[in-house]
Amino acid sequence: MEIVSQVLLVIGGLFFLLGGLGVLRMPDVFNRIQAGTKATTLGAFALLLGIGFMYPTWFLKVGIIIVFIAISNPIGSSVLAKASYKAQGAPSNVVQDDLKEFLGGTEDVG
Amino acid sequence: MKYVATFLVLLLSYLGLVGLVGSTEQFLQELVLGTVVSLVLTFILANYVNYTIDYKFPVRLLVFVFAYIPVFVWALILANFDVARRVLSPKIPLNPGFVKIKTDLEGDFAKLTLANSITLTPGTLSIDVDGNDIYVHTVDVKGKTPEENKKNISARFEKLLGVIFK
Amino acid sequence: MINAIVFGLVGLGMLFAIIRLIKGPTVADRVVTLDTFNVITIGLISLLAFKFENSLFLDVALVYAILAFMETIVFGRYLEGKHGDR
Amino acid sequence: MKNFLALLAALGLGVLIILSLQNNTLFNEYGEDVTGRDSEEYGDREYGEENPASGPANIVTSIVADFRSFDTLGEITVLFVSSLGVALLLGGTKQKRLDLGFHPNFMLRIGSKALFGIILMTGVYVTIHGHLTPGGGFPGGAMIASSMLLLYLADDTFRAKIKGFKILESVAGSLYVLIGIAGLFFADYFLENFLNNGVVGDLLSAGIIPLIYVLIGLKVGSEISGVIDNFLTEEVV
Repeated sequence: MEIVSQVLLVIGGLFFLLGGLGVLRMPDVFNRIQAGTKATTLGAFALLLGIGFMYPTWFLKVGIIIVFIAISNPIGSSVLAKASYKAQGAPSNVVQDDLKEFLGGTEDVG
Repeated sequence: MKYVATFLVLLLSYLGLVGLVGSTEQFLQELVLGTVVSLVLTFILANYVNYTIDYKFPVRLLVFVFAYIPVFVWALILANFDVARRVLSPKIPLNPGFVKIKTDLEGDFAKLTLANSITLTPGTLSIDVDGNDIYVHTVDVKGKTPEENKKNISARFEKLLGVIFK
Repeated sequence: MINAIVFGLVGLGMLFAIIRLIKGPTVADRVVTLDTFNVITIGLISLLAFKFENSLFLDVALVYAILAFMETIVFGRYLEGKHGDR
Repeated sequence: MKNFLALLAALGLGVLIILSLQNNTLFNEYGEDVTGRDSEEYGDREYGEENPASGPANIVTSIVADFRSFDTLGEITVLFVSSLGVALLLGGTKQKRLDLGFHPNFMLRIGSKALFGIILMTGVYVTIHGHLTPGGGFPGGAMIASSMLLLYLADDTFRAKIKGFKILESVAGSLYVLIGIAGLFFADYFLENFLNNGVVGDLLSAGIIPLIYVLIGLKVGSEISGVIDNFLTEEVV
């Protein structure tokens, strides 16, 4: 049990590191949202599960936090993505833009 | 029926927050208090939040836990290795775009679950849902039309979610 | 030992996020990074629960998660509104 | 150069703080342990023990809601006055939701309903367990208000029944004062504890403190919700 929990903790830490690195290295906002959301969600799952395996009586509370993060993280990133699209439009290197017809084009506001 | 659903959601979140620490007597006190609080809040809130539930709910929950979650977690792990591959390669390989996906799912919570799953799977990020269209930012554009994209991105989730949320 | 490794990894992740937070050319970049940073902080608080063997830190982590989510939503809506009726 | 000096000053201050927390003779000639100087009498409470003189398992709560309960009454009065000021400036008689001109996206609209239960119950839990865990009425009330804020932000047409909040707020405030007066009758002083202290760590322990914290939570939650409502509505001209 202890081994499982420690392995999960290290995995969680690694994915948090990956999330930070992804936010730092990706070239535009949407890719940063993608890297940050995916990596930190899995990192939080692994880390919290590791804690839950170490102390089984905490499992319910850990479960509530996991459920909350699983629902809230994608919603938050979708709100941010829509807001960034409205604020600065599509980045210059997109190959296809179906969102333009839905949200309307963006004139340059600077 | 909506009162039962709201009550269950509130009571379960209260019990989850309390957790399993403490003696049996303490747990019983918490259970009584949680029931009272949830009952009061249920009558105030049931009209604001439309949770629904029906007699087939336990079956759906089982399908959700044992069929959907493994698929989802596997996709999440793959997504993270995808992110890792992109982040760690010296020149980041990108072919980004905003695409539209058609979905056949009815019901708001089904579409929400699908959109959340799309965000957490490899290379995609759902931005908005409009009727039966989901707008998605993808790192690697493969197909042109909504149907092709559906096959690439969301088909495996839709099959399962169609069973869970009728 | 295991604590040191995990704390180090999480701390490095926070450090990278902070660099982007300072560098980020636009407001949107900073808000996005803050969202990531918040989830890393939730992990850090949960790690404190692990280290001090005290489940009360998990309450703190949950409350922090909720407030961070609200902050993301408020900032997102603000960014949307800043650029008018599009 | 200026930046470098500022960085140096900040680092120096940090080193001084860290040094001052160690057991050394640099600042403290007897080399005493300065980190452990809380009041032993109230700091060392064991779970499952008979409660000492007064107060709950959480020492901060016992100070805020018992020893200095009168100050807390003043604090919630300050909050009440500020919400009254906001209502006076921005509130009107016939109000509708402010038209922001942009709409929340689908995921937020539906997801807020799924998350609302968890957020609200966390607020209630933090409020009720104020005497056992860190937290209490003020953070719990803020969580309840933030669940309301989520509904306001996620739905363009949503408005809470603000009249109910006003009633709740005044009832909670009056009950606080009534509990204080009951303390005058059953014990010796205003707001003195007149209930059984119980066992440390139980849900029903610490005398009147849970009651007071629940009232504070209700009052803070409804007041901040009222402020949010005032900011997100406008008068019909």
